[in-house]
Amino acid sequence: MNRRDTFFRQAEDIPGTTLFTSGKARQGYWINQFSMSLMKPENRKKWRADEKKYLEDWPMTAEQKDAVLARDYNRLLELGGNIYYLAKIFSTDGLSFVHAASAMTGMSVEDYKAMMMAGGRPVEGNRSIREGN
Amino acid sequence: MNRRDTFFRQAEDIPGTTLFTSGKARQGYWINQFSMSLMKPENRKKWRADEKKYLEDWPMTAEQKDAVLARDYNRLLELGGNIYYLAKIFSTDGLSFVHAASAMTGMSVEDYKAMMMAGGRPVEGNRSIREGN
Amino acid sequence: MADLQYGIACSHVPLIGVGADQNREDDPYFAPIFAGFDWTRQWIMKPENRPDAVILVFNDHASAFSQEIIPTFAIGCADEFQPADEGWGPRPVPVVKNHPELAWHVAENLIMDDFDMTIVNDMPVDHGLTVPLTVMFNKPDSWPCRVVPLMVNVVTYPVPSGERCWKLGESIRRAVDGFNEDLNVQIWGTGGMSHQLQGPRAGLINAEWDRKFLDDMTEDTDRLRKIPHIEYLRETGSEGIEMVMWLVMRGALDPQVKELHRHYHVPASNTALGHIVLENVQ
Amino acid sequence: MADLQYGIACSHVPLIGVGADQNREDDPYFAPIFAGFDWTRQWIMKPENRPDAVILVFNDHASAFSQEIIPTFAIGCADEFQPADEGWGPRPVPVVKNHPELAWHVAENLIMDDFDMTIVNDMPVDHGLTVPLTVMFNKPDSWPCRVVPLMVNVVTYPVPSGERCWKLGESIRRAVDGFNEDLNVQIWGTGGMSHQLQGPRAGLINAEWDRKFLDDMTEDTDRLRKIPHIEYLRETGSEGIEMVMWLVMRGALDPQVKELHRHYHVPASNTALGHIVLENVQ
Ligand SMILES: [Fe+3]
Ligand SMILES: [Fe+3]
Repeated sequence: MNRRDTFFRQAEDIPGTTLFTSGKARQGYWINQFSMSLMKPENRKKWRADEKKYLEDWPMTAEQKDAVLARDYNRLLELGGNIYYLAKIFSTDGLSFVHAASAMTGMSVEDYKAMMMAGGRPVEGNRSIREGN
Repeated sequence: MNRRDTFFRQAEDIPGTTLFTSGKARQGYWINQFSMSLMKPENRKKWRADEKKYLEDWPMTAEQKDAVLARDYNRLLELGGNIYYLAKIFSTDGLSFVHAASAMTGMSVEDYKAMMMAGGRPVEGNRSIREGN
Repeated sequence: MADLQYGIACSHVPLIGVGADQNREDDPYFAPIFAGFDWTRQWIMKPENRPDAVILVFNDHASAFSQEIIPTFAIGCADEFQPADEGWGPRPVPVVKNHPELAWHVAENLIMDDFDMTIVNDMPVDHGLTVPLTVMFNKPDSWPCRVVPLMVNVVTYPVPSGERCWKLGESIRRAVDGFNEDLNVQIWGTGGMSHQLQGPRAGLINAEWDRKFLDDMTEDTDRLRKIPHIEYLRETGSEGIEMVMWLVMRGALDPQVKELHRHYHVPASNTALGHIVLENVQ
Repeated sequence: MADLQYGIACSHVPLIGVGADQNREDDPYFAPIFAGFDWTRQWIMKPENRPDAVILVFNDHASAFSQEIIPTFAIGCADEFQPADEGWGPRPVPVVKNHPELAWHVAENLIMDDFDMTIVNDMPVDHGLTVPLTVMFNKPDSWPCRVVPLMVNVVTYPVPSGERCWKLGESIRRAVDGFNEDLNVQIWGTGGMSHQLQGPRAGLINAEWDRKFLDDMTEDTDRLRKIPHIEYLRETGSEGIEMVMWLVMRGALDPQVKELHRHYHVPASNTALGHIVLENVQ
């Protein structure tokens, strides 16, 4: 197996982590382009006025659009969204990375913040699915 | 002298030739950006309707604007224009690279074409100002 | 596995596109230009030669890339690319369909091989890419193969060295050889040969130099890959530098290659038209 | 001649920018974050330390670059760069003034040294670049030095290897050493340290690994430059990969360096904040 395949195989073994590879980049191209459109104030205004209508202009799958409307960030990562792009969505919602991160971990914002104040999620047990370490 | 300086020094020794270096790129930034704007049909239309007015929107020097209006391509090369960008101007005029090249060499289009049909400008005598070869 | 046996080089003079688009192939001016592609047009459509995908090395001529952003090497990874409007409307040629899996595979391997590629998904393609397709494939309703566009900056200095371009070709070859799909891949290098489009020295042609360059594609590649920029500029005109893109093509082939076909004609517009078809010697 | 004696690294967490922009430096949450920069803020404004220009290595977070174009390494050559609107309006910080002569000089030398740079003239700069300026310089009306932005792709895979980043740093240093102007140049590497912003593993912090990374900036750079991507991802979270940008900085310094100052604090938002100031040992 070549370096590229080896690396991508190893990366898949990391729990709770989605690498933004070519496959994801192709699948999520329009999720990410849509997300970036929210960097312009005039687009944020249109988006806030009618989210569904705003999405009509973007060639995303129904599944991708639903995940955007539901702010289901884990699903969006699976469908090709990248977190720095998706950040434009939750920023437009007035939410921070801490809010989005809590949601993706399934924790309440308070619990997540407490975990961070206590030193963050430990690496022990979070390195490898296969090795369970 | 380092490789970069040596190369740029040598290039200056080639007769009748302007290398599109960083200095030129900085100086001619807006000549080239203006030229590229003519790739859009709607801009070509505006440009044809009133060239001077069209140029008002571009932060070019008076000298650069005059050279554009005069289609003085040798002057534009000196002022930072690059020939592939400038091509958008003469293409919009409906002229070809052969027309622009003739103009820059100071030859009539017919003489220039005849030179090309006869095998082009010989390299002999056109290599180096210093060496005269 | 993917297989790369053939490399093709050719000039990409805009006027050749005009000649084809206006059906003037039989005009006395154009006839000797197109005649030299007859062999290739026949050869390339034979089932055993027809590429499934071409890695097409070209340069953008201030069409997709303005001075806002100037990549040294960019590889197109989108599904398709539209012909650019270069000032008189887009050429009436088919849209260019990529092989995005191959493109991404090559891009990934190049980056892991220390080539600092720019990945590009939105890129109108100008005559640098479409004229080579026209001279090889004539006027089909759709191009008969997928095309992976690989753009090299030869406009804003400094441009990459011949040696760097050669090594890029070698790395492309390793990537193609490792692509896990039965695919007949060709690599094309475009641009050149001697020409100068700017200033009082415009119209420069150096047929002797060009012919030696064509010869040494088979006979002395060590010389070719070491040609310094200043030699291209002095000897072949300021736009002759485009020949570094031929070196990407040549670097992707085996050390030993056979010349299957050659065409050299002056003038095509301001340019010495060169064309060569090379095959790996097993 | 230009002189490069100091390298600085620091995280570029957006929340730190928010804290500064809202004057919340004394809040219990922010106080320990900013405290670690007091030393550097004093040190850097002393006449003998103040840089004339900083080569600021950062990554864009989907602000200037969309999926349309993804350069591996881009160097900003324009006269100035505007703070980006990342979704809540641009940060209220001064425009970033480049040193375009130095930027072009470095770009030219890098390309001639086989780095396939993308030159960029239009690039809004996001927190990756502006937060480091804030933590070092606080809130001046204009930044007290010129800034050459050097952007590294760490978002779309594959990203450049640590070793490639190190070598980029070495090449930057050679270019700066050859710049013919009396100029006090610093290089900054930004991003990191351990953090993951995505998925169920978000919030990962590995203080032990981070501290060893800080130690080995002076003690074992051979180890650092060989850390494979998979180790950053596993041990430091998916966004810990930003630490390859510290290696560009470190590669530009002498083999032997002295640690002048260090700051490490958890958390800043989702991130382990790291900061180090290094000086060449003559
Ligand atoms: Fe060309
Ligand atoms: Fe970051």
